Amino acid sequence: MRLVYFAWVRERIGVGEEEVDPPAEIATVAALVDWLARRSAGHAAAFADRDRLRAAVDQAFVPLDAPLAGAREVALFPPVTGG
Amino acid sequence: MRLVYFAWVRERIGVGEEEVDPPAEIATVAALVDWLARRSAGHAAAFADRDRLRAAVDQAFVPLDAPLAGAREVALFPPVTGG
Amino acid sequence: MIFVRIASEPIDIAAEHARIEQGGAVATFTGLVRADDGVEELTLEHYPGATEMALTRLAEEAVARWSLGAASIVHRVGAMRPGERIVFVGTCAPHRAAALEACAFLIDRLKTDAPFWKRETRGAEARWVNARASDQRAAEKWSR
Amino acid sequence: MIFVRIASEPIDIAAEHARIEQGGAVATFTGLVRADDGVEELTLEHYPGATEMALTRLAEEAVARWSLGAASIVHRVGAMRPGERIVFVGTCAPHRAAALEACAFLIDRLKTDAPFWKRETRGAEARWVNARASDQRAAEKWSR
Repeated sequence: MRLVYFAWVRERIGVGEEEVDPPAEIATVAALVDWLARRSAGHAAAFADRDRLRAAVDQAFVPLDAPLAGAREVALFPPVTGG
Repeated sequence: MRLVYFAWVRERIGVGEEEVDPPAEIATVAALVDWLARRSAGHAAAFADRDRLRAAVDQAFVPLDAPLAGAREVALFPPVTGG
Repeated sequence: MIFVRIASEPIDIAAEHARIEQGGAVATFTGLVRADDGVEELTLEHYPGATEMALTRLAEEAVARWSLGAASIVHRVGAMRPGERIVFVGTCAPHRAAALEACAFLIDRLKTDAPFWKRETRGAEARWVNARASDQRAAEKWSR
Repeated sequence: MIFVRIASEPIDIAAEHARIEQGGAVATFTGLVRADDGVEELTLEHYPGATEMALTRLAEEAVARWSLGAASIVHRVGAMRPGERIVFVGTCAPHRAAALEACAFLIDRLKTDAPFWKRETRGAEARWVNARASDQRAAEKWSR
């Protein structure tokens, strides 16, 4: 599974993307975030405030409790601020 | 008093402007229009449908029953269609 | 800042837009001569002097009501072809809601408050365009 | 017709406007880097691929909902200076109400639906801009 990070999530983690292979019991975006938070202090800092975390699965915005079901690309980022 | 005409009011009368000297008892735009309608067949045709006639006194839109009181320029025209 | 102009040449969008870019948000409206109803030429007549006064008053009202940084109204007169720009309205404000609302206000009110008259030519036939009740209603919705 | 583009060069208003002039009414919104709050540089990051998809979906929704002749969204990315154009939204419809409403819809929904992030630099300090609750409310008012 490909992970992509943006804005301060990317900065705290220190990379813009990484490949991971989460265990089969990780079934939702939120569970994936819990699992990722244990990878490094940077990941933990990036994911500390879940209220300010947003996600996309295969490039479509989803809520954090969305299922991962077969996702190839998961993006994690702050609330968007374009326009 | 200077009169100015626009669009089909101008076309029916045949001139874009004229100078007139209405009698003192002509006190409103509507009375002026009645008086003007007797000047020619063109004036009568231009002013036949009062519902489709609009006016400005000294370059500001007014209703037809507005007073003439000292007006130097009266404009008569159809409802506007700009934009 | 207020820009009001009666133009007998084509409207230059880039120049008009740049003029009002004071920072924040810019909204514009441009009316085009319709190309889909057989009109070959559109002629705009206006009331010189009164037109500029009416447009200036409208722009001033918009600037005051929405605290605009800039408001611009440019209106073509004379003969135009399908696709040409008849009118440009532009507003600039710190935030987008003010710019967008003021822009809609200006074009809605211009339709009923400024002395312009349109004449359409189709082949040998020319006719003056009738005012529309829907324009009157659109303008009235801005009354406080 | 739908035009969606991520731009790393300045937005050319004349070119973008001409592209959507299909007849009738054109409405545009342009967002500028604010020049009045000490920001020296604004950097826009985005999610390549997902951005184009989100903007295309928004434009398609607007075209369907307001029967537009054209809708365009151009968004800058990378580093910008105060006064530069961040985003251009343009709509074209036979009548003005549709063009104006659809334009407001597009910029309101773009603020919450497209993956862009702004970072402001003031002197040595850089900070990511926080999302605003007012933008969320503005976007939600377009839900049917």
